[in-house]
Formats: sequence, C-alpha cells, structure tokens
Amino acid sequence: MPEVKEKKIETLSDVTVRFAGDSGDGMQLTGTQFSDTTAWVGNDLSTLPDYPAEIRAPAGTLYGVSGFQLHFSSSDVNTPGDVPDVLVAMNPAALKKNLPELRPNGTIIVNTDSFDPKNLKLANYERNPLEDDTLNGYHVHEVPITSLTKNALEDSSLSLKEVSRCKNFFALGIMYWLYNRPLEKTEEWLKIKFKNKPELAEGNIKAMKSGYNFGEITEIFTTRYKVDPANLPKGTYRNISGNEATALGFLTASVKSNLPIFLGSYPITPASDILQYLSNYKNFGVKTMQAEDEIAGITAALGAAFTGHLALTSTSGPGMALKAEAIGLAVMTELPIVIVNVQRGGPSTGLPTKTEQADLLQAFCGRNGESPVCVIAAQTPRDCFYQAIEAARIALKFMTPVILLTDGYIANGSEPWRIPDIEDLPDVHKEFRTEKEGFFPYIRDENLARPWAIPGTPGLEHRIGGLETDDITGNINYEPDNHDKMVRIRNQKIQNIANDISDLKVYGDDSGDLLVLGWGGTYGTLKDAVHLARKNGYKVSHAHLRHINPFPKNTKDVLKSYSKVLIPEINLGQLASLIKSEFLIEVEQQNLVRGLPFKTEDVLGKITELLGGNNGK
Amino acid sequence: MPEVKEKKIETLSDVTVRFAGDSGDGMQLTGTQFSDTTAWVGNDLSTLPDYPAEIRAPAGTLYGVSGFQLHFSSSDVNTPGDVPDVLVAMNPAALKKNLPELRPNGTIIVNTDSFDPKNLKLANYERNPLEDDTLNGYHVHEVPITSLTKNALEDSSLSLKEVSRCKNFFALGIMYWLYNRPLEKTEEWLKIKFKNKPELAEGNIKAMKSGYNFGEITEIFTTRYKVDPANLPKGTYRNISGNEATALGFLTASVKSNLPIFLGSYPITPASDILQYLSNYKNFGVKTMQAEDEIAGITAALGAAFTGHLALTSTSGPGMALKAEAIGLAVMTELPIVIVNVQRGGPSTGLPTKTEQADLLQAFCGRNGESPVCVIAAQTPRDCFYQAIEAARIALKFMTPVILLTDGYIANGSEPWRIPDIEDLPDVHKEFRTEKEGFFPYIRDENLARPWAIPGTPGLEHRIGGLETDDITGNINYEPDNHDKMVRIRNQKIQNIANDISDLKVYGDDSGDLLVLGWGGTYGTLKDAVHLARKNGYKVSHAHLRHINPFPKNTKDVLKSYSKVLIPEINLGQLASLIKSEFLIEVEQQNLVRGLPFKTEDVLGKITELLGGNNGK
Amino acid sequence: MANNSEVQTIKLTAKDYKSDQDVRWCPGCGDYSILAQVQRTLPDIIEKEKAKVVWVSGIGCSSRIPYYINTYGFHGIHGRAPAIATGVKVANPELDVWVATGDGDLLSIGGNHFIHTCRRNVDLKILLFNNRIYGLTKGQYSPTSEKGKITKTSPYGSVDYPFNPISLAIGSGATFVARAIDVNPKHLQEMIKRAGGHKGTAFLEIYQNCNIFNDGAFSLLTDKDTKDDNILYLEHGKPMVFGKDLDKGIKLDGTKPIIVDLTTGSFTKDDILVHDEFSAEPILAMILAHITDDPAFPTPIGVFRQIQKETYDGAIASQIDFVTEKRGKGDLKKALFGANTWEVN
Amino acid sequence: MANNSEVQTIKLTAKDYKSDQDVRWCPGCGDYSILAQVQRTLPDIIEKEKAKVVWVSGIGCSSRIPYYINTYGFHGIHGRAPAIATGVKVANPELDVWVATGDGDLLSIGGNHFIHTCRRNVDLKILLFNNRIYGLTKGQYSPTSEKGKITKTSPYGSVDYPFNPISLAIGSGATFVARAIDVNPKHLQEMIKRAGGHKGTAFLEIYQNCNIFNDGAFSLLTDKDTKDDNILYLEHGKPMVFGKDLDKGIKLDGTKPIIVDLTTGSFTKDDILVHDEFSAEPILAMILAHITDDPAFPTPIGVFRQIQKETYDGAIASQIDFVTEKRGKGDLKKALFGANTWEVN
Ligand SMILES: Cc1ncc(C[n+]2csc(CCOP(=O)(O)OP(=O)(O)O)c2C)c(N)n1
Ligand SMILES: Cc1ncc(C[n+]2csc(CCOP(=O)(O)OP(=O)(O)O)c2C)c(N)n1
Ligand code: SF4
Ligand code: SF4
Ligand SMILES: [Mg+2]
Ligand SMILES: [Mg+2]
Repeated sequence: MPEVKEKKIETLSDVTVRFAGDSGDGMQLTGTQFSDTTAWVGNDLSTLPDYPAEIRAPAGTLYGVSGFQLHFSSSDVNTPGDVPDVLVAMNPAALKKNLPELRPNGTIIVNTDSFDPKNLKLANYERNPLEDDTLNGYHVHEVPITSLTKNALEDSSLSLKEVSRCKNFFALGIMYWLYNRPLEKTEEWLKIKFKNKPELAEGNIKAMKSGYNFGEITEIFTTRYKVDPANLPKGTYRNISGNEATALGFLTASVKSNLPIFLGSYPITPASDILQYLSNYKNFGVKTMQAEDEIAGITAALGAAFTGHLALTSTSGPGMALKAEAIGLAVMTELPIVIVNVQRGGPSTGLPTKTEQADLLQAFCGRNGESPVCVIAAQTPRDCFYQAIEAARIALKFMTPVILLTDGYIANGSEPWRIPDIEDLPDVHKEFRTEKEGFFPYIRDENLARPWAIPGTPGLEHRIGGLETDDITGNINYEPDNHDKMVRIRNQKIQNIANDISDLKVYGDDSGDLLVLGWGGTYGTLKDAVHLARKNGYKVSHAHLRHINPFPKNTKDVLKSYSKVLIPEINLGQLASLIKSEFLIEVEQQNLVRGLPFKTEDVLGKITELLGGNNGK
Repeated sequence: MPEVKEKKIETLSDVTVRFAGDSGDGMQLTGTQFSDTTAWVGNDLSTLPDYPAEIRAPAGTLYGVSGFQLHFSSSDVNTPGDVPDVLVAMNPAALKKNLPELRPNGTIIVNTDSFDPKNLKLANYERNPLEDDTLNGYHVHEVPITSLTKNALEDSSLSLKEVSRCKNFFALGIMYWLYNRPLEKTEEWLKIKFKNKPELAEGNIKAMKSGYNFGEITEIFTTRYKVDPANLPKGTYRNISGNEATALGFLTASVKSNLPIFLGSYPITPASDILQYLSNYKNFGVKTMQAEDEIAGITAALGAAFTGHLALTSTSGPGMALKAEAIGLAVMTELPIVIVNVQRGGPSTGLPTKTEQADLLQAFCGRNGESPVCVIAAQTPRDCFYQAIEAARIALKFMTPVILLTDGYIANGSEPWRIPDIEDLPDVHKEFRTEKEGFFPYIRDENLARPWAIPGTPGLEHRIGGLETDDITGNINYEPDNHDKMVRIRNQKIQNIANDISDLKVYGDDSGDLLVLGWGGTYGTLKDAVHLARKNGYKVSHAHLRHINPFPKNTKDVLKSYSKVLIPEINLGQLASLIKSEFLIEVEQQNLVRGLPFKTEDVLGKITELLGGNNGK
Repeated sequence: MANNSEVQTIKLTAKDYKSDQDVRWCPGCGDYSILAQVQRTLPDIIEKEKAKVVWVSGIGCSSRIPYYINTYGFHGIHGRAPAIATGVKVANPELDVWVATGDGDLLSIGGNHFIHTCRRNVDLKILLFNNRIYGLTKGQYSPTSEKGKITKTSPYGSVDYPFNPISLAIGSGATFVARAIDVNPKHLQEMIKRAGGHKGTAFLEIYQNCNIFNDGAFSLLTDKDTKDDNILYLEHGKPMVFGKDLDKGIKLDGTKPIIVDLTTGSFTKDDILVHDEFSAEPILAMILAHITDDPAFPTPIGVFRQIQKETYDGAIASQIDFVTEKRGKGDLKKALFGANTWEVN
Repeated sequence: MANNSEVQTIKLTAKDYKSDQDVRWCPGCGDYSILAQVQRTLPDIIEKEKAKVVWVSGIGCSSRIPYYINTYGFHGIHGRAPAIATGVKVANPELDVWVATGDGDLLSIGGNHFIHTCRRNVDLKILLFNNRIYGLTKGQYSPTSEKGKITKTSPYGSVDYPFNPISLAIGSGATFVARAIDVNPKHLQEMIKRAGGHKGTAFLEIYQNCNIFNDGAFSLLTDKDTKDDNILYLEHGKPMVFGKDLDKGIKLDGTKPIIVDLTTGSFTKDDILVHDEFSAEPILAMILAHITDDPAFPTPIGVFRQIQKETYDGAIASQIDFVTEKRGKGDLKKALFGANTWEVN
C-alpha cells in the first residue's frame, strides 16, 4: 500500500463541473448523484443536462456525447455556470466536444483507457490529444478509469459488461473525494435502486469507493476543495426540474381548486415530461389523454373545461402552431384552459433538443382575428411550479385561456427547491354557477368573467360555440355593433388581469443608467450579469417579466426610470418589439439565437459595452 | 292608354343604389345586371354584395335578406358608397333591414304586394310601415311589382311560380328607366342564359320592358336621372371581383413563368371562390386539389413546390391558423409558395360572411420560432390581380413563402377593370437549377435565394426538411453558430425583398398635418375621405401599404413628413402596433371592428376631429 | 341562452328538447326531419335528466343542430367534434354525449378524430348527416360524393373516389355501426334509440337530402317506385330479403354475396343469409358495407354491427379508481416532497 | 447535400442509393435492415433513373430514412408525409414517390392523410415502420401498442385499443395492402418490390423492432422457436398452411376462419382456404387482417390484397389532357377577358 500523503484543502466559493461521456456511460446519472449529494451538504446549485439529439447514437461518436453540468456554491446560484472549471471526460469524443467550453486553466479528468485508436478516430482526433499539445494550459489528470474499475471489481460476480458499466461511479468517487463530499447519499440510493440486484448495488458502491480512495491515495491529486454550505432559507429541500415543477404546480392548483385535472396532450420534445409526470398522479383523479395529435389534445381539453375540469394541454413550438385554431375557440367560448409551450429551437422542426425564446409573438397573436389571451412565462426550474399555479388561477378566475411559456433550458435544468407549505400558496378557485335566477352564459362578473355552468347542472342548459356570441345571452349574433363590443370586451377582460397580478420587481436601484429587462429562462444569467456589473460599479438594474400579456401595471414606470433599457433574448427581439410598440421607447437588444442559454459573460459584456468601459462613470 | 307626360331629366354625378329582397328574389343577379349595363355606358363603379349567413333562410325573414349595393359615377369611384341614395325593397324584411342605412331624404321603391300580414310579421313589423310614419322624410314609390309582373306576363306559357320569379326584372326595368340606361345588354344576357328555355328569356325581358314602360308612363316618377360617362382610360373593360382577380393573377403568373399551378386548398368562406375559379382552367395545366383539410392543402402544395410547380394555397382565418406549422416548414425548406388568406371576421369561426383585417399579426408571426415570411396585401378587387402576380413573383425570386392578404369585402366586391396587356405585366420567372458543378441545395444567389433543383434532375439529388439546415450543404446541423447564422440569413432574405419593390406612394402632398396610413381593403374609403378632407382644405395625405413585410424602404421617410399619422383599421390596431414597434412613432388609431367596411364619413369624421373643426388652419 | 325550467319530475316530451332559437336550415332540408326525430327520441332514451345531455358538433349545416336542442351544447370548430366530445365524456362519464356532424366535418377534416374515437371506443353517439356535399360552404363535393361529380370545385367531375363510411368505421374498430335515412322517421327513431342505448362509440350514418346543392342524392332509396327494390332492412336473426314482395334475398357464395330470386323455386328463405348484428368479427358487417357501393345490390339500412367492449372513458375512470384504491387518495404534500429531500436548518 | 454523380448508363447497385450522411439510429435498431433492403431493392425497381425517385417522410426515427438514401428526399413535418407526397406525385406523375413513416407518424397524427391517400388511390408507396412505440420521443405508447402497455405516458397501462393498420387501410379503400418483417430480408425485399410495382396506393406494414423502447415486440414472429407456428405466409393461389411442417391450415366456416390440423386425417390440403390477392371485394383480406389480433391464429405476412383502379394523380393528368383536347390549350388573353367586356374609347 502506498504511503498516504496529507493533501492540501482549498476553499472555493463557486465551482462548475461538467461530466461528459458517451450516451451509454451514465453521465446523467452521475451528474444527478453529484447534485443530490451537493444539495444535501447545503450548497446552492443549478444543473443543466445536455442530451444528444439521437436516441442512442453509436458509441464513441461526437454526436453521441452526453453531458451534465452543475454549478454549486456557498452563495446564491442562478445559473448552471457559463464555463466549467472541471471537466470529467470519459472518452475522446467527450473531450473533443467539451474542451472548447472549459475555462482556460481548468481541470480535466480523463479516462485514458478509452483513448484507443478506434475511439480517437470516432472523435475525429488525428492524434491522441493526451500526447500532443492539445491540453497545454489545463490541469490534466489522466486516470485509467476503466481498468481501475475492473481491478476493483475483480472478485465480483458481475459480468465484464456490467463491471465496465460501473466506471462512472469510479469517476463519481474521484469527484466526491476532490470536492470533499460524503458517499452515503449515493450509497443509499444505489441500494434502493438495485434492491432486486444487490450485486449491482455493491459493484457500483465498490467502484465509487475505489474512486474515492484513488483520489486519497495516489499522487495525481495534490489538492482537494471545499465549498461551504450556502446560507439558504430554512426548510425541506428537493431538487426539481422545470417540467416536474410545472406538473406539480398544476397538481397543486387541482388540489387547491378541488377541480380534477384533464390534460390532453401529444408527446413532443421537450414537453413530453409534463404528460409523463402527470400520468403518475391517477390517485389525485388526474385524467391524462395521450391524444392522436395536438389538435385533439387541446380540443378534448376544451371539452373537459366545458365540463368543469381544470383543463390543460402541453406542447412545444410545432405543436403550439397546430393548436392555434383551437386557442381561438377557447377565446370565443371563454373557457378556462392553460396551454403550456415548452419552447425549443425553431422555426419548423428546428432544433428539437435545444432551447429558445422565439415563440413569444406566436403566443401573443398566432391566431386569426382579435384573439387575446393571457401570456405568462416562468423564469427558473422551480418558478415553473409557481407559474403553473398562477396560470391556472388566472384561467379560472377570468375564464380565459392562459399560455404558459417555459423553455427547454429550464424544463430540463434543475435546482434545489425549498418545498413550500401548501397553505402559503395562492388561492386557486372558482365556483360553478348553479343558480338559475338571472343566469345567462355570457353575463359577466366585475372582472368581465362569464359564469361557468357545467353540463349536468339542471336548468342551466345552454350552448356555446365559435361563432360570434351575443353579449349576455350567448346566442349567435352577427350584428356589427355586438361584434365590435365583444371584440373589445374580450380584450378588456385580458387587460383586467393587470389589476390582479403583482408589480414588476427590480433587482438593484430603482433608477439608473441601464435596466436589463428579460423574460423567461434567461433570468439567472441576467441576474448574475447585473450583479457582477453592479459590483463593478455600474448603475444597472434587472427586471424580469413573468406576466407578458398583460404587462404589470408599473412596467412603464420602471422602464422610464433608466436612461437605457437592454433586452437580451434568445430570439431576434420579440419582447423588444412588444415593448417598443406598447411604450414607444428605444431599447437596446442583445440577441443570440444559438439554441443555448445565454452566458453571464455575454450579458456582462453587453452591459459594459453600453455603459462604457469606465464603469459607467 | 294614359297620356304620356314629358318627364324631367336631372344630371347627377354620383349615385349609390341598393337592391334588397329575399334570398330567393334574385337580388344578386339584378344588381349584377345593373352594374354591367352601368359599366357599359361608361360610368365608373364599385359593388358590394351582402349575402345572408344562411344558405337559404326561410322566405321573408330578416336574416334571409340579400342585398347588392352599387355606387356609380361620372368620376372616379373608390368604394361601393357609404349610404344608398336609392333602395329597392322587394319585401318588408328588406325594408326593415336596410332602411337605417338609407340616406335621409333618399328614395325607396317598394314592392307593395309583399306587404301582407305574414311578411310584415316575419319582418317584425307590428304595423305596416307603408301606412304609418316610418317612411316620413323619404321619397317613397309604392309599386305593386308582383301583380304588375303577373299582368304583363298574362299571356305567357310560364307557370305562376316562374312568372313571379320575373319580378326582379320588372324592378330592374324601373331602375333602368329611372337612370336612363339601355336594356339591350341585359336582353342579350338573358337570351344567352336561357338559350335552352327561350320562354323564360322572353318572360324576363317582357317583365323588364314593362318595368321600364311603367316608369315612362305612370305618374309616380316625375324625374329621371342621368349620370354621364366617367373619364376612364381607354381600353377594354370588364367587371371583376377580388377573388376572381386573385385567381386570374395566379393564372397570369403561371403563364408568364411557364410553371403550372398547383393549388392545394380546402373550401372555406369567403375564400372558396379562388379554388372554384382555378378549377376551371384545366386547359392551362392548372392542378387543383380539394384537400381533406387545410394542412393537407398546404403540405401537398409544398410537395408540388419541391417538384417545380407554382404552388398555391388559399384559405380564410381559421384555415390560416391550421396552416401555421406548415408555413414554418416552407420557411425552413425555403420553397416558393403563396398562401392567400381572404380575411373574415374572427376570432375562431367568428363571422364567416363578414369582412375584417384582423389576421395581419397572425401573418407576421403566427408560427413557432423566428419564422419570417413576406406579407403583402391587396387593396381593391382589381388590385388582387396585381398582388397575386406580385406574390408569385417574390415567392419564386426569393424562394420564400409569401402571404397574400385580401378580405371578404374586396374578395366579393367588384369593380370595372381595364384589362391589361399581358406584355405590360411584370416578369415572373425562375430558372430551375440543372448545373451540377458547384451545386449545393443551400448555396445562395445575390438575393440570398437558394437554387431550385427539382426531382427528376439527374445529379442534383438532395434532401430537404424541417430540421435546422447547414448553411450551403443543407445537411442537418444542430451547431449553435450555424443556427444563429441561418436564423439571420432567413430574416435578411425577407428584408432583401425591400430592394425589389416599389416605394410607398402618397396621394396628396408630400408633407403636411396628417398622413392617413392604411393597408388592404380600406383603400377606397381612405382615399375618398382624404380627397374630401383635402377639398375642405385640410393638409392631409393618404398612403396605403401593399408590402407589409418588409415595408417599402421609404416608409419611414413618408411617415416622418407629417405632423400626425392616423391608421384606420378593421381590427384593434395591428398595423399600428407594427408601425409603432418598427419606427417608434406615435400614431392615432381608428378601429371599428364591425364586420363591415369603413364608411368614408367615419374616416372623414376622424380626420376632422384630429385636425380641428377649422379645416386645420 | 339558458333555459331555466325546473327539474322535471314527469317524463319529458319532444317539446322539452326544443330550444328558443329559430331553426335556420333551408326549407325542405333533410336536417329538419333528423332534428325532429332526435327531439322525439331523446325523452325515451334519457328519461328525466335533460341536464345530463350534451350535444357537440363541428361546423356545417348539420353542425348547427345543438343550437336547436335545449340541452347543453358545444358548437366546436370544423372536424373536431369527436375530440371535444371525448373530453366532455372523459371528464364526466355520467353525461350522455352526442356528436352531430356532416360528411365533410367528420370524414374530411375530421377523419382522424373519427377513426381514433372508434379505435378507443369512447362512449359517444355519432350522428353523421351524410348529404354527400358540403352544404354550408355552398356546394363543393365531399369525401362521400361519387367520383365524377360535377360541383363548383369539380367543374369537370371530381377525381376522388368516395369513402364508404361504414367500411371506414368498421376498419377503425367501431363497436356500433348503423345506417338510417332522413325521410324514414320511424326507422330513424329506432336507430337513434339503438345508438343511444349502446355503450361505446355508436356510429349512425344518416342519409340526408340537401335539396339545395345535392337534391335527390338518395332518391333511389326514398322514391316510392324504387325504394323497395333498393333498400335491404337489416334485422338481427332475420334472413336478408328485400323487394316489394320480399321476393329477393342475399346469399353467400364463399365470402361473396349474391342476389337470388325467391320466386323461381330454386331458392327458399333457408338459403338466405341471416343477419347477425352481434358477430364478434366484423366480416359480415364488411360484406354488407361493401354491397352499398355495388349498384346491383340494395342498400342495407339498420344495424350492421354491435359488440361490447370496455369504453375509453370507462377505462380511464376504472384506472383512477384502481390506483386510488391501491395507493390511497393522493397526498399533495407527499407528491411535492417526492423521493429525495434534505433539510436546511 | 447533392450527389453529383453522372447519369448512369449501367445498372445501379445498392451503393448508388447510399447517401454521404452517417446513419444515426440506435445500434441494433430494425430500421437498419429496412434501409438495407430498400437500398438493395431500388436498383431492381427503378432501373436507371435514380433522379426520378423521391422519398418523403414525416417525423420519427423511421422518418429519418430519406437522409440516408441518395435520391431526392423531403423530410416533412409530423404526420404530413402522405399529403406532401401527394403534391409531389400529382405535380410530376413520372416520379417514383415513396413514403417512409412510423406508427405514430402515419396512424396517430397522420391518420387522416393516410386514409384519404388510400381513398384517392394516389400512386404512392407507403412503408410503415411499425415498432408499436414512439421511438424518437423516447418511448410513449403508440396507436399500435397493445392495450395495457406500460410506457412513460401510461405508467398504469394504456387504456387505448390499438388500430389494426391492415384493417384500417382496407376500410379506407387501399388497393395494395401487405405486411413484412424487418429481420426477414428476402421476404421484405420481395414486398418492397411488389409495392414498388403497384400502380396506386401501396401500403406495406413492416414490423420493426425498437430495441431500446419496445424490444421484442415481434419476438414471437422472429424467434427461431416460435416463428414457424406464428407466421402464415400468404401466397396467391396457394392454400393457407403454416407450422414448421406445414401441418396446420386455415379453413373457413361461413365467414369465420378456423385452424385445422392436417395431421389427423380429417382434413386435407383441399379443405384449406386458398389465398386470392386479387379478389375485387376486400372480404378475404379483412378476414386475414383480423386474425392478426387473435392470439390463437398465426400472423399473416405477404400481400393481403391488390386491385387495380385509376390513380388520383393519373385522373388529374387525364382530366387536364381531356379538357385541353376539348377546349384547346388555355389562352390567357381570353381568360382575362372573360365573358363580358366593354370598350372605353
Ligand atoms: C378550419 C375550417 N375549414 C373550413 C371551414 C369551412 N367549412 C365550414 S362547413 C364545411 C363543410 C360542410 O360540409 P359538411 O360537413 O358535409 O356539412 P353540411 O353543411 O353538408 O351539413 C366547410 C368546408 C371552416 N369553417 N373551418
Ligand atoms: C407536430 C409535432 N408533434 C409532435 C412531435 C414529436 N414527435 C416526433 S416523432 C413522434 C412520434 C414518433 O413515433 P413514430 O412515428 O412511431 O416513429 P418512430 O420514432 O417510432 O420510428 C412525435 C410524437 C413533432 N415532431 N411534431
Ligand atoms: S344547404 Fe343543404 S344541407 Fe344545408 S341547410 Fe340547405 S338544404 Fe340543408
Ligand atoms: S429509439 Fe427505437 S426505433 Fe428509434 S432508432 Fe432507437 S431502436 Fe430504432
Ligand atoms: Mg355534407
Ligand atoms: Mg414507432
């Protein structure tokens, strides 16, 4: 046994690591375990998986690389990190694909066993990068992870293939050692996961421990790191992805409103998860219908809305386009329904596995006629939970379709979430109309919402439909004045929502040189960028819109309080055009349409550019 | 025989008449005949049919009234007239429905025979309006048209039912006498129309002549009117409706470009005509496919575009919503296709037989992703011809989908059209790529258009699709930089169209107090209103956008030359929002969403309001 | 507009199912008869609970019917009625859900929802008003128009073969398939009742005359002189005979149907094919579906097929019950907590 | 990317139909075999004019195939391949147009275009890669998944009955209907050739293993031990016998198929149903379609049905020729003038 040297321990405040390997290498799992343990020891964190577009790309290819990035810190974390500090590369393709994004001077842990001629060729490496100057300037730790795993599991009853599948846990073990994390959470998890195959649990645990010991014992690593717990609010936490949060938000709205969910949906990346998660909650009375297409999904949901359910439909861009006509029907019939669009790269089929923010204008006006709907957007994975509740709340209260926009980035990304007390959550509720006296299907309350009288209610029999309806009676009415009136009523009803939502909040000072205005999944990045810029002395603030139609009432005031407004978006300027048209103010834009989340440094760069290099002074 | 008194002849410059009766009374036919003869004697004119929403509403009901309005003049006519000067009312319902719109002091010719208790009741008249003061203040001519027709045809071999069906020609005869029009055109037409039933032709002719003589002989009419020929450019004229003009425009583009038409379409009011007209031109090689739905219509057309046809699809609002996803595919595959949306009242099924301008924003951004298309709008029935050609020209030259917006008003309305020389029409053409050397499916010409290499061309085999494509090679490409680049290229290509279109023209002075800016079917009304306002001394001009995406290059300059800009639209301000967002200027809006065209007096009123009562001085 | 009538304690009549809206079809339209038979039949099918009846439709002349029936109604968008109705029925399986639709609405734009409804066996009663034309849009050919039909969009004759709607319904797994004729009120009433009584997707094709755009499309089956020779009334357990004097019959030669003359003495009623509505396999129904297209054969009217299997809405409800029983009623707190939590103190 | 090869004067080979793109299905996927058989067969079907071949697809793993075949290709949007392909074929009936699609693409979102294509008899060759699962979206049940299937969207078992795709195709009027299996290359090649040779809509269902999300869905038909007892090879004019020793056969009892044992002596080959691909009526095909769903019966593989009738694209072309002949080639000036003009001087 080699002599164990005492290793240096360095304290860091903030680390970004990326696990990368072949799709078959279990990188998502490894990443998730590292996250769970990291959360458990009290760091704040944010994660971002990066799957290949192919289901199972051939092993070793560049397009088969699967990655998982994780940013953790002893203070607030808002993004999964711009650039990794550490890269775990399980094969040459993983190295090739991820190296360009690694921080200069960053750390690389490579599995040298996989750097054979075949894999090098699959990764388009002409020469072995471990042997030329490719990795100059990085801290490279070459570890024969596969063979070490095999050695460690020599005595196990597992097959060679099974043994080789344990190598990601060896890598995880190294990382646990490096960042000083306990093994027990993962150990527990493996025991439960493989409770029917204890030898697999054991094998993986052994591999992990061997990796840990490898860090401890060998000379390769001279330093290990400590990241202190973050100062998070007290409470019970879990990790949550955006899609899961959306599903749970709806479930909560269903329980709170005492209305069973009807979700009519057709699978589509990256929205399928919502259908998948909600399918599990049958014992909450949740009805999920995997429809024949997106149109059937939403129209069935409208049927259920008519019948008194909490009606939902979930999709992504191309599916959203297909729902356009039916959203118009929802507008005309004034039925409550939430339409979730988990945005992905477009146009058309586009980039199904990439993120984008380019469906905002579609949400606004992607239908025939004057067809106003409420549009809201979630800004982080956990915020999806609250915005799902908010969408349901508004839909029911105002008897209107609500479009909830999320995106591939926050839908698949995850972060720790302090599980709220159910009682503290907003009230979601709506009474059915049962009183016959004075009932008309299009009579309105103070918000302009019409009554909800559901089939089965004696004496309230009535008909609704897509033709223009008579104010109050709801009969078909083709009269010019009635139409003009109804067009304005439908519009006013949506505007009235502004009376019922919270003000736009500003991070930073109430006025200044620049306001960075965003919406949706760029929240964390913009917040970090503004935070850094402020640290550098810039007079810049950040505001992020959750309600986009209507805008919060104070939006104009907020905008007017800054000399300049910058709107960074992952599109060509869709919010910018709405803001310009609504408030007639000049705005600066930053538009990167790369299928990727913004980087903090991109936005910081733009802020610096706009305010001048001299810290805005 | 009674003594024939010499009747007074008064010269008028401008008359609006409306024929109204039961759907079964043949009012559309009567109106069309009056128009044809009126055009033939050299007046300028414009017409507007007004059908009931029901196919055949029960006789005598209010919702069964069918109307046809016609405005003719010895000078330029731009609209079918705000308010009729003369109303021909064949039954009580027709009177009831149309009276509110008649000019005070206007003339009414009623068929007294139909004012029996049953018809009065169907029209919701409690008392006979001919017998109370309902018609005070109008010039009422009571004519027992039905019985007079019967008398006139006493000796004919026609059945009683057939005789009674001739009564509209009696009414037409009266109107011909009143406005001093010859009978021969209609006589000719009847002979051809009923060439297999000469007794019907004869009966109708006799009825018409009797009506004419009735005017001449009886004392009821003391004055007849003369409207001198307008000073129209020399040439051969015909009447044309907007939908017919659209169809002929495409036919012309097909002949000029030597590309057969493929129209994939699904019937929908008010767009079905285009499919119907084009189905007749089989001997031009026109292929029409009545598809199973709107999606099949456009996707089949895209298949035909790929295969080298002039690809078209036609629809109205709800159908447009259904085509959204496929338009995105057209954007991504960069195939030439023209999508015609004959706008109708919305949202949803809305007001199928009424006009509206509320699909402009849908045309702009009713799809997922950054999905730019060219948008153009026709402004009068005959302009549909030129814009159909323009749409085809741009689609082919720039390899892009083009959305052509018309509306129910100009689609069904008609006006005289000086038939152009085919040689004078714009060049529409596009070469197929056949050269193998240097071919790539996404290589681009100076306009950024990609080559059109159609199946069957040896050596140019390639694949296209809805996933993001590699710049130049057209292979699938998920890379961030490529995506950002392609998003911008697709956008720039549409912007490049601005280099290829004519400037925005101004009617009136190049600068002034107010610019009235419009688009689409409001053209005639805005022009008339501005004309009248200018006559009254206001410094107001009119500009009308045909190209909306991109705007003509001089749009900004035009807008900035006036102190104020007024944008009247039959929606809640859709062009206004585009103008505000694009040019950051304040605009005044006028929005009447009544399913009806604007009236000149509405717009004139708004101009006066904006510029003050003192003629803007 | 709502009808504020009291909950009925006595049996309803046709009048109770009349709404206050003017019926706006063309005079003479076959839709009137269908509406009347529906209103007459509903009181027998749904005895007292008018409020539990929902009519869903798409767009078309036929699809206006919900406005005229004083129950809950949803006039949807073109082609989507089966999907909307599925949502209604799944949301509340207690309701009686009817779909009124046209040949364009159900079989052209709505074809997909139709076949998926049949496949899933959603408990809906679908009444297809088949006039073989697009009525509301003023006379274009439909997917049930005969090939070669001259209409506004096919001035030289359509080039499309028509669907055989019964065949399509069978091909997609429908559990109840029947046909009736607008002007045959008694039989139509019976078919509406049968459809209403079926548990599962009931597809009833009703031949309907559009006297404006396709007048006489079914005159062979409705004219006094021709109808007896051209209609084959299907009755379970009865031999398939037809003709004014019931002197002709259908016999099977292998799987091929042939017409035999019962007057020559060569064949007796015993040779004649006996109708079996309840056959597990849809083969007989398919044979009958296809003789419709053969001008040599009479057109079968009546129930082609009726089988029982679990409904979609029923299965969803049972699954919820089953899971709830097994796992207990859902606990939101547990759901929010999920599998993996930690404490920050 | 274009392939700039010269027009071939010698017979092409499978290699000529390989594009330069990496094939990106999961290792072990049944799609590889289908692609290989297509590439092997195309040179026989289309002898020299590779440029006249067009592959159209929707979205799904299966729908990626056009990228791998070096002809013209159009990777459309989900479900719309039959409509896009109809446009291609009508625009140029000289082209050989193939549709590659999945069970979700063709039968879920694309169901309507599929049945209308069959109805119209558009001259398209439709290859359905039926893996009974949504592959590309990672494993949700499809409209051909068996009821009760547990998938990501049906954790307690799906409540949908599956379509019988052959029955649906027959019900909607398809003129060529056949079935093959991915791992049966010779038979698959033959079926591709037969489909390629058919004039009209050719529907070929190919059972395809998705080894990631629905592995072994067809193992009864592909495992050495079980396949002989579970596959019935259809051959025109041949009796329907099956089993390792061809010792079992199908016999009709009325319209009901039954399995008989040929070893007991009670039945001989003469009692056995003889396959007739070309029967005008689809009854036999329907019987065969439905035994697929019955576990007691073997699964028929081969051509269920092939009949000839005018194609949609052909009819459109003929109508154009006919009208052009009758009225002369269109004269634009005349068209612009219309029926009624006047002069202004
Ligand atoms: C999305 C959409 N497309 C097209 C239309 C136009 N449209 C309304 S009804 C109809 C067809 C009517 O035919 P059918 O369903 O047979 O009903 P019928 O009027 O004959 O009873 C069409 C094409 C529409 N309203 N919406
Ligand atoms: C409009 C639209 N809806 C949904 C999707 C998502 N989607 C892509 S492929 C697919 C189904 C794939 O299943 P299948 O057709 O059976 O093909 P396979 O992958 O199994 O070969 C779905 C739902 C999409 N791309 N577009
Ligand atoms: S158009 Fe035909 S189907 Fe429609 S109401 Fe009139 S007669 Fe009936
Ligand atoms: S997911 Fe299934 S169908 Fe798709 S490529 Fe992989 S194995 Fe094939
Ligand atoms: Mg119809
Ligand atoms: Mg599949």
